Amino acid sequence: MPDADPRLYLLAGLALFAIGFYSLVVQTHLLRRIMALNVMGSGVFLAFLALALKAAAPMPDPVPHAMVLTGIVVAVCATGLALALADRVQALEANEETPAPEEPPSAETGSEPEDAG
Amino acid sequence: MSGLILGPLVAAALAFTFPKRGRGMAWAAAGVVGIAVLSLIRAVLGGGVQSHRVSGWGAPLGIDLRADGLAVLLLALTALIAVAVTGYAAPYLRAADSPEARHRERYFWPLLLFLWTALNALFLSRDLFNLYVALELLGFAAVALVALEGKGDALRAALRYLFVSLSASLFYLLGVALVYGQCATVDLALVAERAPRGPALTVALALMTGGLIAKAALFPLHFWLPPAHANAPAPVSALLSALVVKGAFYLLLRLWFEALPVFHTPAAARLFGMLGAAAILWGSINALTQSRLKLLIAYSTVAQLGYLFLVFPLMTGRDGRFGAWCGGLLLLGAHACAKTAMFLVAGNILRAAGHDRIRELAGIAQVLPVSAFALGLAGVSLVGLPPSGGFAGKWLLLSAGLREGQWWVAAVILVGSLLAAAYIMRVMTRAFAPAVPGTWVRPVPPIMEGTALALALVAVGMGLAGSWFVELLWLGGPWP
Amino acid sequence: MSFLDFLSALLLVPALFFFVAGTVALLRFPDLYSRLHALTKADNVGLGFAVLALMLRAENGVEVFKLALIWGLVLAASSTVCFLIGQEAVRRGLKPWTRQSP
Amino acid sequence: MIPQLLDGTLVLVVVALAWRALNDRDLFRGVIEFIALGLLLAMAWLRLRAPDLALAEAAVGSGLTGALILSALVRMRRREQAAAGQPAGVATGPWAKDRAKNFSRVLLGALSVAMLGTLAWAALSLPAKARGLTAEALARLPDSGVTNPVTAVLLNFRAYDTLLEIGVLLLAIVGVWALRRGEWPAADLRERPLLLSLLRWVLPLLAVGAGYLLWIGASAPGGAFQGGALLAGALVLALLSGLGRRLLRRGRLVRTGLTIGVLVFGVAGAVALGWTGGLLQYPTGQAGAWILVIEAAALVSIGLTLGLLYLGGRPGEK
Repeated sequence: MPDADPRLYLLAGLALFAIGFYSLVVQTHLLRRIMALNVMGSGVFLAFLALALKAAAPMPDPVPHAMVLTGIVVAVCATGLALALADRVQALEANEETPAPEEPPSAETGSEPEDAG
Repeated sequence: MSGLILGPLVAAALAFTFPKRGRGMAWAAAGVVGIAVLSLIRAVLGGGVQSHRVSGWGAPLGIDLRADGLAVLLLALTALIAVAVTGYAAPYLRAADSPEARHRERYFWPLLLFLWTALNALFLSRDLFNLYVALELLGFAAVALVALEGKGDALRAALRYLFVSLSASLFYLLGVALVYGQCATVDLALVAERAPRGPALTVALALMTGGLIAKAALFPLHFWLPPAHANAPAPVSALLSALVVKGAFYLLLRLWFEALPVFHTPAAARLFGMLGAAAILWGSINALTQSRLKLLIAYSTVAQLGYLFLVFPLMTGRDGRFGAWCGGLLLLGAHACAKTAMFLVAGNILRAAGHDRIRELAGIAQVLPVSAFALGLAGVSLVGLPPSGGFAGKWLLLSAGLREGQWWVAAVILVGSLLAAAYIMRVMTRAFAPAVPGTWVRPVPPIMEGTALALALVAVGMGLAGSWFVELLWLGGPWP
Repeated sequence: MSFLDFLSALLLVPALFFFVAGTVALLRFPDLYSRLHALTKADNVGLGFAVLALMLRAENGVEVFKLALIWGLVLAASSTVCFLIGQEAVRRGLKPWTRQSP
Repeated sequence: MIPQLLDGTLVLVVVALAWRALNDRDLFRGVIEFIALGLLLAMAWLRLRAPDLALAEAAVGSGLTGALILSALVRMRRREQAAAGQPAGVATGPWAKDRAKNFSRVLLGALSVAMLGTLAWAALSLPAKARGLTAEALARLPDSGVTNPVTAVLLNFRAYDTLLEIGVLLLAIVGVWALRRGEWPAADLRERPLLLSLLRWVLPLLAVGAGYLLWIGASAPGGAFQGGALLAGALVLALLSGLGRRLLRRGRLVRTGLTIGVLVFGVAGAVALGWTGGLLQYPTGQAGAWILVIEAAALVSIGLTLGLLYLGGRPGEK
């Protein structure tokens, strides 16, 4: 199978970036916004790899490949951190609206059994 | 140079593995970094710009590190402030022996060390992609430190900060992709050699600049800064205002004056200047109307960041070039020290009074004389009274503006200084009012007052060391 | 085209048929249980044919082994997941569809 | 003709799915579409001749990220229901409070389209045949200690990036642990005999697979990240089924596992500095061995970090 046209994937990457940015600003649900950041990131990665394919003699440029691998790992770290933070914020807002909190705030920061180790 | 990265990074990992040794690890890292910075300063002053090829390959395939005057200055500033914060944070975090306090202390040290690693990596790297990784390291550490406060406002501010920081990084990264597509390298110096003016690099620079402006909180993308800086724990606020936003500004300097100087046109420079002027006015006016001390200080940061961007319009000509560069960076250093001192004082006041409402600050000068003195000295530098570093920096900017015939810069600096004097006086008049009995509850350990005073003294004394700055900044700067 | 290539292409026809059947069933079947049935049975048979077709084109024995391993893992995983989903559905009291139900 | 058709369809579906995933009224469906998007992106990476990334994307970008978001969704839904019928207020983010919605939507839509146009204009102006660094990388490949160019870039030419990246991974877990306590999925294996017998087979197989990916990464697609992702998958399975509980009670052991990547990488960098005078500059002829040691330590840390991210907080029983 012949190589893909890099420009097609380049444009798709830019489209993902724009869609992600729009949704990040417009959407209000925290999960949607976190997914939007991921889509923006995927757009950048598509652009990187499409550019790598342009230098495809005899093989695609490995340097952007390594960069994107780094980027994917950074993105999943960002997602994990953002989800933990979003979860705390949402728990806070849920508790503010109900008189009986689901878990007392002190439980969040209680001592841990692993402390002994 | 390597010790600057490996020292704090390994210390961060160890501080996480052995939570009870966190503070010790921070001091160990401070020792390693201190020695490394001092020897680097000696090497640069003696032998000029130092560079290092990581893994031995060299650009474009490998990553280069480079320490010129600017980088060394910021590394030294970072070390100074990080050491002060380390000294301050230990008693600050031990305020109460509650589970919350233990939890906070346990995670503070590794996060602080990660922040330090990221800043050092940022100041040393010459590689646009490597800088992206350093930026993410910096952003994550900063956000996690803000969230460490654990209260609702801090968590919301941290989340907003994270969203801004992550999307800004992605804008930056897309710019890097375009640069790579055009120049087949991400090394700053090689990009400068291979950069044709054209749509690709114009848009790439716009993307990277947009992202970095958001990270540097330049007006109008400053909206995330006041809540994040005001709600973080005091030592964290100090680090964020003094160093983290400056990291993004530093990268902007590298981009505009080293990698892609061909794009530094008068129009682009004027845009930066206008945004900077707007930031000064907007930030100062907002600082005047705040009711909480930490918010006032945070808005003052928005204003003070504006001054830094005045460097861009002043660098267009030949005459004022070096003066503007030195002025901007001297101001950066003085602001970093003064602002750290102010946030640390705010932390002391919070500790002693349990709040930081400006209206009810009467009597600080009696209860915390050292802190009040530090606040006053830091204010002197922020307003720009001689002989402070703030004065020297503003003076250099002003005279560069006059030499270049850009009178509006002089006007903006004067108005900004008057407004700064107004908001500082607002706090100081309350501070020196007679104390209301019963408002001051808890004592403050002397080291927490001492570190604030020491930094305020550095900020004021920086004006006297101006020639040393100028000598250092000349090395490897953007002039032929 | 060699005989093996031809045979391999021929095997792809039933593979495609079973995948399409499985997908159509997933979209058209009335309830969870019958959809599970379609997904785990038809698709696994389709995958089996595809794996066989690829085995004929493999360059060495190791590759044949890896392909077999893939099929085995997918079979094991999908039957376990099918069981877990079905169990959870039963626990929640989901009634299987019959001709009489509305 | 057929390849173009395939590429065109793939690209169109990717873009449409991205839009749907972020703007679907039903959030749950949006998350599922997001996961599907990740799988399609893995196919796109294959079409762009990046099998290393297809592996990483399928495991990390789609699989793990999807699992993270899905479990967060379940948690948030449960809380919304507990907050008794005020889902609208709960589901909003910090900026949502007072926004002139429609006007800003149109404005931002126009802005995004303009941005897309500008980006496309800039991107299409790039030279059609890029220089890239392929030639340089291939020329240095024999000295790099491995034969897979991507691994050579990651662990030799640009090893410093990877050192910082391992730092980012550790920082992420420190940040998450500082934020909240993780929630244990309530699973009882005794009621699910089939799952238990599957895990008995699959978990060791995944661990072996991770080692295999690490080993093969020197010469073919694979490496510490792909292997780590597989290990993380195994860990998530173990956590979901409750098997990982005993391991996670040993706090210091877990923390050591999380940090060993940074420690070994950092110490290797320092030792190399003393040996050759260059940070992370491996002694001549020994690069392959150094890379293998660093990758093995990184594999453990990556697997543990990514797997524990799934827990959403620090371990510790209530």
